[in-house]
Amino acid sequence: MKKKNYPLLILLVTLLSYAMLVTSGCSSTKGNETGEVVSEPNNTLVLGEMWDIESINPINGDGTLICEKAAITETLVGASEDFSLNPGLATSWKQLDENTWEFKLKNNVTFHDGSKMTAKDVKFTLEKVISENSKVASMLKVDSIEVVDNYTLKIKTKEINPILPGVLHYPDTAIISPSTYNEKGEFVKPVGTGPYKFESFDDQTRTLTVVKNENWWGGKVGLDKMIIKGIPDPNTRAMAIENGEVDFTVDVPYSETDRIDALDGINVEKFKTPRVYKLDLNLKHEPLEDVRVRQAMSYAINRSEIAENVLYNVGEAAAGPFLPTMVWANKSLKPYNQNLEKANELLTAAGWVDTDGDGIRDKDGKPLKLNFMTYSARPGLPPMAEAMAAQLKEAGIDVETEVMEMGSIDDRKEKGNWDLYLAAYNIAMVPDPEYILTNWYTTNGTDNTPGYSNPKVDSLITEARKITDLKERYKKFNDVEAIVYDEQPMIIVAYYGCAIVKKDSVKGYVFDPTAHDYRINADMYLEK
Amino acid sequence: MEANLQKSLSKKRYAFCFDSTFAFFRDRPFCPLISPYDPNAIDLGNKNLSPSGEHLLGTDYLGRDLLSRILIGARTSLSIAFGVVLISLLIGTALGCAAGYYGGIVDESASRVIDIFLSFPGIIFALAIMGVLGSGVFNLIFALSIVQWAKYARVMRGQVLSLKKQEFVLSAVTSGADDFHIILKHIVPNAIAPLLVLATIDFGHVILSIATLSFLGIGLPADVPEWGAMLSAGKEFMRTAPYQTIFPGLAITSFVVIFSILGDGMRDILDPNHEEGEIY
Amino acid sequence: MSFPVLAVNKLAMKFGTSEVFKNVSFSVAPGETLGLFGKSGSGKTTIGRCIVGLEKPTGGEIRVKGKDILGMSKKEFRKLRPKVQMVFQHPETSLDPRMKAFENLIEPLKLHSGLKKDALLKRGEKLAELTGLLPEHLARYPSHLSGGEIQRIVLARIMALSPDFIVADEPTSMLDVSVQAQILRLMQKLQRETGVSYLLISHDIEVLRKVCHRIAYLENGTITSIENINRGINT
Amino acid sequence: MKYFIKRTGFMALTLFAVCALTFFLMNVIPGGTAELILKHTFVGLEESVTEEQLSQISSRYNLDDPLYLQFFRWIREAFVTGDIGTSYVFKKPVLYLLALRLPATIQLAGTSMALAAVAGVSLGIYSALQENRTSDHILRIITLFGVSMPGFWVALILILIFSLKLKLVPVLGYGSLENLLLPAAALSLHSAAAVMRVTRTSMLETLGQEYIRFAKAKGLPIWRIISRHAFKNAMLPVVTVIGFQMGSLLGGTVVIEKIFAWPGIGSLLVDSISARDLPVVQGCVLAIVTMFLLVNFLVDILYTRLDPRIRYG
Repeated sequence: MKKKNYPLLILLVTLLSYAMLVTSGCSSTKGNETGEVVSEPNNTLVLGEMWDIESINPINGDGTLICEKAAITETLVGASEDFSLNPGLATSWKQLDENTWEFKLKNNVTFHDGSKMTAKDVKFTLEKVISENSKVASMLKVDSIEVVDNYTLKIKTKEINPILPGVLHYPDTAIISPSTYNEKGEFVKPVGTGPYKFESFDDQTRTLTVVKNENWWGGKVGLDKMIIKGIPDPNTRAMAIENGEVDFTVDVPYSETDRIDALDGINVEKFKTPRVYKLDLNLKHEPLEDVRVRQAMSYAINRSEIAENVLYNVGEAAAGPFLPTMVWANKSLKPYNQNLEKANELLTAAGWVDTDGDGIRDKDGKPLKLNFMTYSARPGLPPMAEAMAAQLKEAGIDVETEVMEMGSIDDRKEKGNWDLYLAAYNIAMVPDPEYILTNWYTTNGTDNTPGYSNPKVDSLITEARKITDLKERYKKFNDVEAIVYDEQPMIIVAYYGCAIVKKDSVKGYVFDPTAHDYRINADMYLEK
Repeated sequence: MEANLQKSLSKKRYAFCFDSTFAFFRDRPFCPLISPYDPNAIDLGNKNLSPSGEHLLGTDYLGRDLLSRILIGARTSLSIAFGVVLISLLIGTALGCAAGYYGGIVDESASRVIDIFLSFPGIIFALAIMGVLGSGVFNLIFALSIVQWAKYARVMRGQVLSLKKQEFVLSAVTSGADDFHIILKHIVPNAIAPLLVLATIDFGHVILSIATLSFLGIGLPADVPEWGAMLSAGKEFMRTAPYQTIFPGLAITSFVVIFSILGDGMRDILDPNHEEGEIY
Repeated sequence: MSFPVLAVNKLAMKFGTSEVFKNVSFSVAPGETLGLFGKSGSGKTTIGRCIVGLEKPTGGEIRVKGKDILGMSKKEFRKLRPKVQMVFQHPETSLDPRMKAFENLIEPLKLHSGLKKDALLKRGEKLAELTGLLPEHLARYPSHLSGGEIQRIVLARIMALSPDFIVADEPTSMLDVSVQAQILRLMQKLQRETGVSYLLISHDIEVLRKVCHRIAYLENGTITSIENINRGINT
Repeated sequence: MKYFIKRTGFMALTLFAVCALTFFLMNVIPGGTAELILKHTFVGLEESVTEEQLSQISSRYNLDDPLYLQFFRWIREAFVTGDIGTSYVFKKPVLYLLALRLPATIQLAGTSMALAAVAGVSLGIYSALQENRTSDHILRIITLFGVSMPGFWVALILILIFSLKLKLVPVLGYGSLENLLLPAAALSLHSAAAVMRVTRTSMLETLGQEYIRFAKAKGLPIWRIISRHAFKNAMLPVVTVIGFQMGSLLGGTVVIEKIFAWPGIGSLLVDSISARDLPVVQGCVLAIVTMFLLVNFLVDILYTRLDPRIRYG
């Protein structure tokens, strides 16, 4: 009798044991999950970070996380709110001659491993970064680094490089102890000088835990512990903070900011970050060659409506490439206001008139039709592209939007068969205008996607490079800004915003506009 | 009596499904009746509205009428699904025919390829392909066809294997017809019925796959009115405007249901020996 | 003397290790009907199929009008093919169910004659007449025809190719007795009019005795004897 | 025995073919692999890259070699040292990453499968017993919708209801039973419906057979008939469908894991695809296909166990 039921038995037993295995597996791994945080000491902050934590190696692309968000490491050079440089781990620096810089270091800084930070460690860090991070290497242009004494360092560059101190504000150049690596030269864990020290990194859930550095040179540290979880989906971040699963996060969906702010116990603050939404125009294509068409397009776009309804005020209508709060920005520029009459005038003057009454302008029988590409990695872009297309259509310009993968966009750019490209560019990778203006507006600049070329701009920028006096230098750059504002080879649409979402119990947070996304400051603490 | 009634009822069910699909397809004369809006007209002042008399299903994050977009989304989904099913049907028929008809090494190698394509979850592979090619209608059709055709090839091969032993095929052989003539005139017309049934049911699956890929952000870009992409864009507003999540999902579900029923009906018509009640 | 229409010499067939038949030899003269008798499963059908080229024997030779068809190139064989035809046992699958009877009938004509539409129709009607088919049969789908009607269409279709030799594999075994006789008579009539030869395969000795000039007995995979029936060959 | 060897051979062949297919498809990217790796991993999407960086990356990952060479190197490494590459993004061996993520996926897929099997089989039997009564009709309509609803949609609705409105379970997290509930439910719905449908049909067929009617006529209680006679015979098609469902389940994990931020292979795959982390994509596809093949292998074995008439080879 029993034998007959035997296959059934196997099946049931397998299923049951499976279910048991699974559930027991669950309970045994319990504890690394955020819901359990209640049992942690009260002064622990759970941070919902906006990118997945891919690796924790500070010098090779993850500096932003380790330095700015986890506050494990610190840079030689700091920056204040208006992006002017101020001392970090270095107390002062000066340019000895065209290619030589001298840096003086703080003498009271210790690494998390207990050793003192000296010029030798700085040299070690910078050389390591230069060898492993070609991006930084190409910005630093370092020829050699010389340790003068324990707290003095001489850096020789290959060519004149006025932005060198600015580059040393870049998080990937943050100073690490040699004990970050083992004897074989393999990366172990980030050992820095910051207010928090590395405690653990869970490779499976990609959660980074840092604890208070009792011996921080800067004084008291607000939190005992910080648990940083990568939550790349904005919507999930919103749900997480709403459900109380994280204490601090950024960039919930822009549309949700006001609603979440209104919730009890949660507040949302909107800031501008050094990044702009910019529309590249392909100047090699017929209608866009004409400066009048470009200006007309700029007049056709309603920047404030976009900032309000697409970005939900996480961001702001923009005039030039730089935030008005930046010390070097040309503050006399104002955003183009939507002015369809003016757009009409300019387009008509350029010969684009709607002759067949289909709502689309044409010239010599050809309609004014443009393609418009963008990508989806930044949530503001696709809806912004759609809204802009609708606004341009009102001015009689037919625009077809395409949301594409980065690879296909690069491909199209290379082949030249594109008209408009909307992207969000960082404008203060390095806190100095030279980097951006050179890349964007000089003939053959690395990010000069439109193919813009103006000898006046080129010469202004070359002149400015040689000027060490900041005021004089910035003046030249202001002139550049004014020219490109007039010629609109790229339409700067809006400043990129950042929404900081935190529980009311999180106190002492200060937003740092120079940070690449946001920066955790040592003073931050939790109130019971 | 009762059986008759049931039969006519089920006929009506299929007819209804067919009509409604068709109605979705001819959006131009049909849509304006229900919704007077341009599915792409952006109205930022009226974004994220709840359903009302004016916008029956509300509006989306750019103030576009959701109903109009869902209706036009049907056309996107259906055209892509049609492309995918057609291409897989063509490839599957061709390869299945070749394998079944020629046998030997052709069959051996074709069958291996078919087995391989059937032996892993297709969506995974489509995902990988889409990730490489980037989103877009043609890429999507390509990626899904690659993972869909094998099913058809297998069914076709089976059909051909049994057909080629049938005497009317043999007598075509002895009367000197070439392979091409035999396959085209005798084999395919007689073998195609179960494939058409499969294709109809597949329509629903393909629509699901399209939506899934778009939802993951690698199928169709958010600006294309497609259900998965709409759902993906709408999930951001899940708490404030759940309609943007719920309605596109309902649209997908109902289409898949419709095609299952249609496929079932086709089976009843084309393959009367099949047992009923598989779908519902 | 001219060559026999068909000469089979030491034909053998193996499936795997099991031998279906071996050492099968016979020949058929022009205008002759040779009966092939054997029990079911004795390999008669396979012999028939080998002759029309649907299967490849594992040994021996088959000569059609003196030419060895097994050693032929595909191209040569294709030319010869219309001359050797076959009638199958099951009428219900002998015609393409998705084509009307008439389309089935004229298919070989379309393939070989290169006739224009009108001529094709005329020739088709003539063939139908020859095999005693009515116009109303021709407009129907095979599923709406009786077995006897189908076998007539099959014969008409074959006659379109004016073959020298027809293998008839149990052409009447699935038919009613009265219809059986009609078909057999038709076959005889066609033989008289065109001089075609038959290899008539059957397990029914009565049928064979009615129409054959000679009967070959297939037993245990080989031809054990060939019996002469007294009947003049009608050329 | 011969069957097992053949089967293993076929599995190896399939894996090889899948590897080759993914490898070559992954490498026909417009824009150039090196550039994409740089943009996605090292410098940021919108930043420009220099020639110097490009050549550095190309030489680091041997991207200048012809594709077939790269592929053969990959295969050789995989066989000789068991090394299937290093992630560009995580800078860790792919095998290590897979080992980290695999338990989560197995846990999710396994629970869902168990859930689907238990719920599908029991509801299927119930529905068969209630044939043509109201509860049967309701169940069948639910099934029809169950197989037709997109999994990601179900997941979102479940989150909406249970996490956001009722606040019963956390939105994200991994490890505890309450974290597992929603994803497993969302993932298993489709399979449960499919299993139920097959169970019902096959149960009805079995119940209609002579010996069951005989047993009924003898007056045996219905549950005894089912457990003793009907169940076993009805199970064959059910087991097959469970095997097939494993494929759709594993496919489903991709989107479900992504929604629930579940640290499994599926979400790793999606992330790696968008970051163009080709070695990881390759590894994930390999892992998922292997799992699927193994499960089907097991199902076949179970099949022979259930039905002694079936013998392979």
